[in-house]
Parts: sequence; structure tokens; C-alpha cells
Amino acid sequence: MVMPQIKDPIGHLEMRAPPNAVVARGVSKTYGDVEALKNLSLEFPKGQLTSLLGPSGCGKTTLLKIIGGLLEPTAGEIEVNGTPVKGPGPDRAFVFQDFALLPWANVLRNVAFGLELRGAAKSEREAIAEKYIAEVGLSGFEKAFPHELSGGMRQRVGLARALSVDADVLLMDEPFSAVDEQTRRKFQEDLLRLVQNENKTFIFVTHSIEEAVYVSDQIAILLPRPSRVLEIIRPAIERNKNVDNIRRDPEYLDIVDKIWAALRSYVE
Amino acid sequence: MVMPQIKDPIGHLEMRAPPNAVVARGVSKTYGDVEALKNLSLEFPKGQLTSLLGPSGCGKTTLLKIIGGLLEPTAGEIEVNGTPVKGPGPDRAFVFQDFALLPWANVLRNVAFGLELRGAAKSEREAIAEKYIAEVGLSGFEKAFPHELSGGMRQRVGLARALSVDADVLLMDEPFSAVDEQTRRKFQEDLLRLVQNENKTFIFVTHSIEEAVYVSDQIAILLPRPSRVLEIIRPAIERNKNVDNIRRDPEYLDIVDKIWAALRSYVE
Amino acid sequence: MASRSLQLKILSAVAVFGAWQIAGMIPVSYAFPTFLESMSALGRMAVDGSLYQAYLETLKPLVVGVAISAFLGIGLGLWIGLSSKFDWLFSPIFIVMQAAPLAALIPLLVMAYGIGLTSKVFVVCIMAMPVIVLNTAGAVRNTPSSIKEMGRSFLGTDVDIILKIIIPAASPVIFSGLRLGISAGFIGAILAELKITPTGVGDIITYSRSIADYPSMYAAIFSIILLAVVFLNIVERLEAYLFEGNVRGYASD
Amino acid sequence: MTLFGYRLPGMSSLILWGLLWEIVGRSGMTFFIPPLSEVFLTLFEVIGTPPFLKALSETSYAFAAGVFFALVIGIPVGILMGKNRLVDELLLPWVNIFLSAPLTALVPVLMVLFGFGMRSIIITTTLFAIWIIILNARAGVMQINRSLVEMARSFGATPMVAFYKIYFWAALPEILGGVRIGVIRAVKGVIIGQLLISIVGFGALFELYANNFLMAHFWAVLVVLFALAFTVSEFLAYLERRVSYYAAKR
Amino acid sequence: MGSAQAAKINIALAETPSDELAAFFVALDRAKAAGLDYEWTAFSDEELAIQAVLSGQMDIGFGTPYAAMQRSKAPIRIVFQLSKLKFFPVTSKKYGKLEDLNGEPIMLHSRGGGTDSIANVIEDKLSIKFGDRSYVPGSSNRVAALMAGQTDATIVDLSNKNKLMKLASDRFNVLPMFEVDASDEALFANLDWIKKNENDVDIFVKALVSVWQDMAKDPTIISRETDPEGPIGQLPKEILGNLDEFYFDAVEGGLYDPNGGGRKAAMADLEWYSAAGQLDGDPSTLNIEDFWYLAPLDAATK
Ligand SMILES: Nc1ncnc2c1ncn2[C@@H]1O[C@H](COP(=O)(O)OP(=O)(O)OP(=O)(O)O)[C@@H](O)[C@H]1O
Ligand SMILES: Nc1ncnc2c1ncn2[C@@H]1O[C@H](COP(=O)(O)OP(=O)(O)OP(=O)(O)O)[C@@H](O)[C@H]1O
Ligand SMILES: [Mg+2]
Ligand SMILES: [Mg+2]
Repeated sequence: MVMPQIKDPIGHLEMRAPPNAVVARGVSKTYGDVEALKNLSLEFPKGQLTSLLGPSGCGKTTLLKIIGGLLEPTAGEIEVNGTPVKGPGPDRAFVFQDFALLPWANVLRNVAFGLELRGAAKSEREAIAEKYIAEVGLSGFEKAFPHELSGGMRQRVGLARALSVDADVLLMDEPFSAVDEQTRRKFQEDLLRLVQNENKTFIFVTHSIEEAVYVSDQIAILLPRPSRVLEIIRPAIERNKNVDNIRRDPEYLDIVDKIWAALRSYVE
Repeated sequence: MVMPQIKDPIGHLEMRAPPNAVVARGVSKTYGDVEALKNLSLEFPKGQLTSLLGPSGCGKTTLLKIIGGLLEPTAGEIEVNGTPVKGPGPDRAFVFQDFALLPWANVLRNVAFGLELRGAAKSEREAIAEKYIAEVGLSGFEKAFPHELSGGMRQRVGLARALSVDADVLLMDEPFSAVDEQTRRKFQEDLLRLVQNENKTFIFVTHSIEEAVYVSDQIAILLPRPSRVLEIIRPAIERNKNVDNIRRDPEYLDIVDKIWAALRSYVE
Repeated sequence: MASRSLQLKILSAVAVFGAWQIAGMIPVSYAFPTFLESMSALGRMAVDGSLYQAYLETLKPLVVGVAISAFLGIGLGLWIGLSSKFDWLFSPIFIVMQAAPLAALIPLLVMAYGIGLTSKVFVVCIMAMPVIVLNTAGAVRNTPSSIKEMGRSFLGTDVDIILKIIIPAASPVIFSGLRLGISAGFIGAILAELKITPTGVGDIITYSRSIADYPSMYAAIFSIILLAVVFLNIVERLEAYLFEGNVRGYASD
Repeated sequence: MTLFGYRLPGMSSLILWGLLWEIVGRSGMTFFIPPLSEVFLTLFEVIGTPPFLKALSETSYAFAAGVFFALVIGIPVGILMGKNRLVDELLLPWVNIFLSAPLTALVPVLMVLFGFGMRSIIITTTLFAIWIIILNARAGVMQINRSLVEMARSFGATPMVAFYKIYFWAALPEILGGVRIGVIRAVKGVIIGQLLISIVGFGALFELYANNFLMAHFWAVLVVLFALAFTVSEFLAYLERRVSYYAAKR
Repeated sequence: MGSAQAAKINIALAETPSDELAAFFVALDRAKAAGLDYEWTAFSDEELAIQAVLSGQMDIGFGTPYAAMQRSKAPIRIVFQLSKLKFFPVTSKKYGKLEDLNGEPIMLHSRGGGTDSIANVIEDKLSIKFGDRSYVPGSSNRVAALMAGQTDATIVDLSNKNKLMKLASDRFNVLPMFEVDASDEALFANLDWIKKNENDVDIFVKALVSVWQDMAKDPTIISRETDPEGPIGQLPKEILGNLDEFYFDAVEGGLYDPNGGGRKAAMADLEWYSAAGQLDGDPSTLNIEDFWYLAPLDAATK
């Protein structure tokens, strides 16, 4: 695994306590005629979770793919741990919006596939995969094929695959969209624990304002196409309160309302 | 349109003020070996919105389809406006979880399709369809095909189709699941207006506890497979408060927490 | 359930063979033997060994031709699917080849390559190859981009992505092309034996026809159809074995 | 493919191959590949003559009739198989057998059963085309989104109405795909029938020209046939593309 | 199909109309003038024509159906010998006479076909044994194979022998052969049908005999009488131009018997096809009446 060099965030933006794991500078992206992103700049502090929030089709997936090195920006650049992104790298792992599972491979092989491509030995990678399968609650389904799983279960396979490669930066594109509310809440809590315990950086796309406020250290609100950053909000909720109480915390509710107000104008 | 006979709710259950539009009595359903519903009884008062809430795969869609006459129950029976259900009828309209749009037909024809099948003349049904297309906010998209719409727009087409046949009972299977949070909130408010203004009965499936508490007159919480009713909750929230404030109403939050606690045990 | 479908298969086989038997007994034509006559001729040829000898002859061009078509076809198909230059240059040839009635080319092949194995292999190849190439190329082109992206994001090399993602993803369509190709190859092999030189099973068919031994002719036809079906079942098994996740059963069940 | 920034049309590489043919033909490598230009000259000479027109009309008649029966029988049978499990289980093994069987071997049997004239050629054509049409229509129906059918029922559609308002349209992309492959196979079938059964139509011309070493004539007729088959198949591919917008989204 | 005048008769040809069939079509034209109504279908080989007549789908066919006559249950009879088995062993310069072919591979039309029986009889008469026999249907294909060097010895028909000699007489030999009177192509039909349609058969045979006799006197009548709108007249000029030449050679080579074969041909056939292995039993015990129906020919030649 590549170890993060202790950054040199070219200090033209305000300095913050934690160094930035990922920096986007003036990124634009056009698909043919469609201008998806326009001169977007954004910083993602190390060891924190940043959510991207914005209307459907505003370019969230596009930005994530550019950070992942899967798409070339039309202009601008991305730095991960101080080095410019040229393509996919072992320091970033992706959770895909449409899961991107191999339909012909069972759960175990799918979860181990990231490690397989990195050349890990079979026994080693399967041991690691087993561990993460258990972590997402799929023990017993190792031999099942994707078409035998419900949508939520499939999404968890994709999650386990991204976790198992142990990358510094996790790029998660609506990772909980297909799981039901009950399971989703459990996952949100698991995610919070992950952020706290491991020094990983998470970039998280969601449509749910409550979810974003609940799990994020920092929320970037994007405007509709061509996307720019409207506002950056740092919820700073006291998470050591009882989990159930957070949801009726007035501070929490205020932030939700504030974001809601900001986004609302784009619905009508 | 069939007019409701003024019921004779065989009074073995407590009598309530509004008569029941739909009554399920001892309904069971098995798919091969899978027991989806077991001896489920439930009443749906006329002119009200009843939500079904329960973990994924617990049989909500199954119950809705039995009420819609699309599936035969293995045991038990359904009465709609006092007459037993034998099959689909003009008194009920369905909003499908997966939209069920005709991919080869444009929005106008899709919305008018329910009326087309009921033999309405072209000009008449298109006039009605136009009206409901406007109502769900899709004016200008009459000539678009489903694949040109985003998920949320497609779901609205299915909604408009169900509304246009002007049935007494609307069966809605997760009707807002694909729309983004922002649009969803607007729809919830539209739905509340519909319940208030028209004397229709709504049966509504959702995964979101907040949504259920917010829009329902009555919430039925279902246990996992084989499904029975765990509890019936009547939120009775004062909706004439400012909409934005409802979400921080302690009463509202208490109900959400109560339901969450009831469901929680089934997640782990 | 399995026994029910087996029963139905047996039932429909009995119905068809029974109809054949009755048609032969009427008879619809002097040249139309009954089912039992044909089967006894088949038994006779199997016992005296002439059947195996014939198949040794027939299988040679068939197996060689199908093997060449499969390897070359899949290889070319991959290449065409992956490279737009190659696609531009070669796919029109195969589209024309697939659409064209190549049976008409047989006399030319005889003139060019004589009457030996070469011509027959050629006939098998020109019948079998286009569908294999075009199916493979189409499948490669249609590999869902999201799993290709996934492979890239987890640092797969180009070779990894071809071997571990594109080929398995394309395999159902490649195999269906292979099945159609093999069946076309059988058509080609028989055509070669009927139109170029009567050897093997084609010889049994033409010879027994010329001496009016119709039961043997029908027995030979029956056996070649049986062989084709067995051959294709083997291919199906191979697919199920190599890519078990591709077998997903009835959509409606 | 693009060259110097221009997008080359899809089939333009055929010009390159034609040039190659001309060169091989002119080099005199083999007598059975005359230069393409000579083939085209012969083509213009032959194309208006009565034997050619007769062959064309005979072949198109057999082809059209064969394809017609394949469509009219194949599509309903396929849809029925997709809807009805019993019919499916009874017929599917046979459809698979005939799809993969070397139909050329069956041609002698057809001649006995159905005679030696046009009828057998038409039936051969039908047999080449029909199985893939059946299988594709069946596959199309089997993958129909169940909720479309339920939706129609919930709005009160009768089975007949559901058949032509839902099943047919929902299976249309697969049906058209099957028809395209079937029609391509039918072209082969009609020529094989004309070569193996009675020698009429283009089959007769091929036989005649090949026997008398008239290579330019031979290729000229072949080119016509290639062009016809190609046109038909591209036309169907075009229809297929017309409906493909919803094929992936059902 | 009761009355002879009402129905068309269906003729099954064993090959596509080309120069070799020109005389036959001239005879058909004459028969038509005499009131015969007919329709013809070309089959890809003789066996199919035989099968078509056997199954009753065609009335009258082309070929030498001796095996079928003996084995099948249908009463098939020959009424006219169209051509004799005039085939020519042609070889590369390696061989000078038939005996040289002892043990050597040879290329023939098809197993059990005419050239196969010629090879059998050659073996019989000269007490030699050919080596491997390979089969390529169509004389022209065998000529192509010979020119391409894929075989050194084969047996081809008259017109292809002539073509070959014209193209490359320096490279190939035509080996001297004994005379054969047996039939290559004959006209045959089901006896029941013949009896029901005596009148038509008589007209047909009469026309054939008249053409065969005229042709023996002047081969050019074929090209002169050929209907330019008919199937022969429509052939490409490359073929049509050689018609006179072909018939000169044919008459000279004795390909056609002006008397339609008859008893002499029948005897020769029985002997020949027994030797060739298509007929079982001793030829002297076989009855000509079981194979030929001679009445129409007798009437036409008397
Ligand atoms: N491959 C592509 N070709 C052309 N346009 C594209 C392509 N991918 C995305 N777009 C366009 O770019 C815009 C941004 O797309 P993107 O997928 O990034 O949106 P998103 O914010 O992820 O939306 P969602 O919330 O629905 O996932 C959209 O308007 C889309 O139409
Ligand atoms: N056609 C079917 N055949 C067999 N089992 C089925 C079928 N349809 C549903 N089931 C089973 O019945 C159970 C209930 O399914 P149902 O679709 O009613 O669940 P649901 O409550 O609507 O779930 P979700 O919230 O995911 O939509 C599930 O366990 C499912 O596996
Ligand atoms: Mg997205
Ligand atoms: Mg459901």
C-alpha cells in the first residue's frame, strides 16, 4: 500500500488543521455538448468524510470518477496525497452506484476481485474477503451469485469489495441507496465507526439530506449542471450523544433545514 | 365507476367512525415453499391513507397485489367496498414499485393507457391524461419516451396513470422510492393535499419511517416473513402547523422513534 | 419437476416417431421407410461397423473446420470488438459473408482446392466462421462499461480486463455464436459431402439413395442429426462448466 | 473509424476489398477469380436477360413464401411457447434439435414428403428460418417484465388485448432480431434448396455457369445475390435499431 | 389423372438444361406440336429424378434406374434410351493404355453411378484392379481436378473430353476403350402410368425417335430447330455457339442410338449393370419385360 506523503497543499486556499487527502482544482468536464462540471474546486480533508449533495444529474458521479482516475477532466486537475492523478491507483477504491458486480462470479470471488487484480494469492485474498463479507452481514452467502441476491445485498457486496483492498481514499457513489431504511441506519452507524477508527478518507454521494448531515464531517452542496460548489457546510454534530437522540438534536435539525432551504429552490 | 355501497362491516372488529373501504380477513399467501403472508387481517378506512411498513421481503407488495386482485390469496379473503375481490376491478388502481411503463409508448399514451384499456375514446382520455400530467409536474414531456426520463420522472408517469382512471382505492407500492429527496418532499405534500381534497382511499408502501409518519392516517407495521401485523399506529399529527415545523415536532419524533424501536430488533 | 420434463420429452418423442412409423406404413411414398425399418438399418450399420467408419470420415473436416472457426473466429471477433480500425476493415467482410448464400461457392472451392480435406474444411469454415466472429465482436463491444470501469479502478491491466472481465461477460453471446456456428458447420460438412465428394455419412446417404436402400439413407440422416444434437449438448455443458454463473434458469420461475 | 478527422462510413472498407479483388483478378493468379470490373461488365450484360429475370422471380417467390410461412407460424408459436409452460416443454426440445440439426441432411427427406418442386424449396427455406424466429420470440416473451402484464390486468385488459398491446410489443426487439437472423438463414436455405432439390432459379444459374467455367457470369450472379441478401439484412437491422431504444430498458 | 389429354405430363430431368439436352428439347418441341402437353423440372442428380418418379410426383424421368427397379416395390419401366454410356478414360501423359492403370488411383462420379460401373466392367474385362477410387460428381469438376493436377486418371463424358483435348491435348491422353452399348440416360416411367397414358407416351417416343434419326443424318438440325425462347436458346452464347460441334462429335462418337435402344440396349444394360453390381442375379435369367416397356418404341420405329 502506498503511504501518504505528508502533503504539501499548495497554500492558495485557506489552511486547515487536517491535511487534505484529495484536492480538486478548477475541474471541468464536458460530455460532447453536455457541460457536466464547470471549474469546480474542492478539498477533501484526510481522515474525514465528505458528502456530495445535489440534484439528480448534477455531476456527482462524474466528479467521483474523475477523482478515481476513471475519467479525464476536460480542464483542471486532481491531487491525491499531493501527487496529481493520472489514472486509477491503489490509494483509491470505488463503490459503484450500479454495483458493477461480475454476474458470473459468486460473492466470494466478487469481493476478492479487487485483490485478485492486484495479484494477491488466492488463499490470502479469500481470507480477507471472508472477513469483509462477514462485516457487511453476508456470511453464508459466499457461494451465492449476484442474481440470487436482493438489491441491497448486491450493494453490500460492492461495499465489501472496496473495503477489502484497504485503500486510503474510499469513493462511495450512493452506497446505501438500495438497502432498506432499517439496514441503512445500521450501515450509517457502521460507517461512522469506520471513519472514527481508521484513518481513511471517505467521499460519499447521497440524495438524503438527513443521511449527509448525520454521517458527514463536511458537506459540499452542488448546483445543477454545470456543477459548481454552492456551499460547504461542516455539521459538527456531537456524535457522542446517544445515537437516537441525534435525530432530535435541534442543531442537527437546523442544519437539515438550512440545506433543504438551499436545495429547495431547484426543485420547483 | 362503481359507487361504494354504504358497507356492512361485519362487526366482529371494533367499529370506527369512517367505514372501511378495504378489509383483509385472514389472508395467507405461500409461493411454493415460501410463506409470505400468514393469516393477516387488516382494515383500511375509507378516505384515509394507510401505510404498510416493514422490512424488505416481508410481503408488502404481495399484500398489495392480493388487494389489487392480481394474486390469489392461498387462504382468506379481501373485501372492497363490501364486495369480495375476485380479480382486478375499476374500483382500484395500482402504482407499481417498478413503474411498469410501456417503453414503446410516450408519456401521454402511458398515462392514458389505463383509460385506453377501459375503452375511453382517444380525445377524451388524452384530455384527462393531459390534466394529470400537468398535476405531477410533467407538462412539456408528453411526447417523451420513458427512457428519456429520469427515474423520478418515470415514477410520476405511473402515478399520473393511476390517478387518471379515477378509482376509489389507490394502491401505491413505494411510489416515491426513485425520486430524489428534494422532489420526494414536494410529492409528500402533494399527496397530503390529495388525501384531504378527494374522498379516495390510499394504501401506501414505504421503507421510510419518517415518510410514513408524515403522510399517514394509520400505519400498519408488518413483521418479517411470514407476515402478520405487529401493531397499528395512528400518528394523528396536526398537519395545519407549518410544514417545515412538523419535522421537529416532538410528537412526530416520538412516533418515529417508537416505530424505529419496534422495527430495529429485526435488523440485527 | 425434472421427471415431469423428462416424461414430456419422452411423450413428444413417442408422438413424433409414432407419426413417422405410421407415415412409413401407409406409405406416403415408396421411398419413405418406417421408423423401425430405419432404426434396424441403423443398428445393422452400427453392428457391421460401416457407420463408425463413415463418421471417422465425416468428423475429420467437421472437427478441423469447427476448431479452426472457433479459435480464429473468437480471436478475430475479440480483435474486431476491441479495435475500431479492425472493425472498420473486417466486419463488412463477415457481414457480407454471413448474409450471403455461400453454398453457391462450393464449385469454386472444388476448382481451387480440389476434392480433398482442404475444400471440405473450407466449406465448414465459411459456413461456421461469420456468425462466430460477429457474435464475439458484438458481445465484446457490448460489455457493460461499468464493470470494465470497475476493473480499471481496481488496477486491472489490459490483459486482466480482457481475460477476467470482457471474455467472461461476453461468454454467453460467444457461446450462442459458437452453437450457431457449429450447427452451420454441420450443414457445411454435409453439404460438402453431398456436393463435393461423397464420403462418410454423405456417401451413405447418396449411395443408399442410388441403390434405393432408403432405410439406410434415413438411418444415416437420423444419426447425423443425433450427432449434431449431442455435439451441441457437449458445448452447452462446457459453457455451464466454464461459466457457471451464466446459467440462470427460467426467467419466469 | 476516422481518418484525418473524417468519419469513414461503416461499409466503406468494402471499396478497399473490391480493389484487392481487382488486383488479384488482374494478376491472373487463378482463372476462377476474374477482375471485379469484368464481373460488373458481365453483370450488366446478364441482368436484363430472360433467364436471369426468371431465376430472380423464381428465387424471390420461393424466398418470400418461405419467409412468410416462417413468420406467420414462427412468431405465434414462439409467443405461445413463452407464455405456456406445457407447450414450451413439449416443443422446445424439437425446436432446439432443428435449430442445430444439419438441415441439408433433411432435404432428401423433405423431397420425399413434400415433393420435388417449388413446395420443397419453400419448405426448406421455411425450415432454415423458422426455428430461430420461434426461439427468439419465446425468449422475448419470457423476459417480459411481469409487472407490465400485471399492470395491464390491473387496468382490466383481456388476454387478447394483453397479447397485442403488451406481449407483441414487449417482445418485438427479440422478434425482430430473430427475424433478421432467420431471413439471413432463409437466403442460404433457398439457394441450398435450389441446388439440392430441383435445379431452378439462381441455383440453376450457378450450376450452369460453374459447369461451363463461365467464372465472370458466376461471380456476377453471386454479387447480385450478396447484394440482395445484404440489403434485406441491413433493412431488418435498421428496423431493429428503430425499436432498440426500448430494448435495454424494458 | 384419367384422360391423357387433360393433364400435363411431368418430366424429371437429371441435370440443368445445357448443350447435352438440346436434342431432347428439340424432340419435346416436336412432341408439343403433336399435342403433348408437358412440364419439366431439373433435379440435381439422377437419383432424385428416380426418386421423384418412384414416389409418383413426376411422371417420366431421366436416368438408369435398374437398382431401383429391382429393389423397390414400384413397377418402373424404361421406354427409350436417350444416350449410351460413352465415357472416356482420360489420364495425364503418365499412362498410355487402360492396363497401365492397374493399381493406380482413379477419380469417378459417384459410388454406384455410371462411371463407377464402367470402372467395374473395365476391371472385369481386363482383369486389372484400380487403386483408390475417389468420387467427384460432375465431369466438368473432374476435368478441373485433372487440369489442376489433383488426379492423374478419371473418366469423363464426351463433351468434357472434347473440351479437355481442345484446351490441353499436349498434357493428357484419352485411353482407347471397348465399345459399350448400355444406356447412360434412359427415359422411364411407372408402368401403371404408362398404361393410363399410352397416347402421350406414344407421341413422346415418336418425337424422340424422329429427332434422333434426323440428327444422325444432319447434326445441325439441333441448333437450327432450337427454340430461341426456350431453355436451350436462352443459354449464354459461350455455350450455344458450340452446339453444332457437340452434336457432330456426338453422332460421330455414337452417343445416340437412332432407334432408341430397344431390345439390343436392354440386353446390353442387363449385362452391363449386372457386371457393374447394380443388378443382382445372372443376367441371362433376368426378363427384359421386367425392365423395359417396348410397345411405344416398337410402334414408333416400325
Ligand atoms: N457518458 C455520458 N455521456 C453523455 N452525458 C453524460 C454521460 N455521463 C453523464 N452524462 C451527463 O452528465 C451529467 C452528470 O451526470 P452524473 O452521472 O455525474 O450525475 P449524478 O450527479 O451522479 O446524478 P445521479 O444523482 O442521478 O446519479 C448528467 O446530466 C448526464 O446526463
Ligand atoms: N413470484 C414469487 N415467487 C416466489 N417467492 C416470491 C415471489 N414473489 C415474492 N416472493 C417472496 O415473498 C416474500 C415477500 O415478497 P414481497 O415482494 O411481497 O416483499 P416486499 O415486502 O414487497 O419487499 P420489498 O420491500 O423488497 O419490496 C419475499 O421473501 C419474496 O422472496
Ligand atoms: Mg450518480
Ligand atoms: Mg415490494
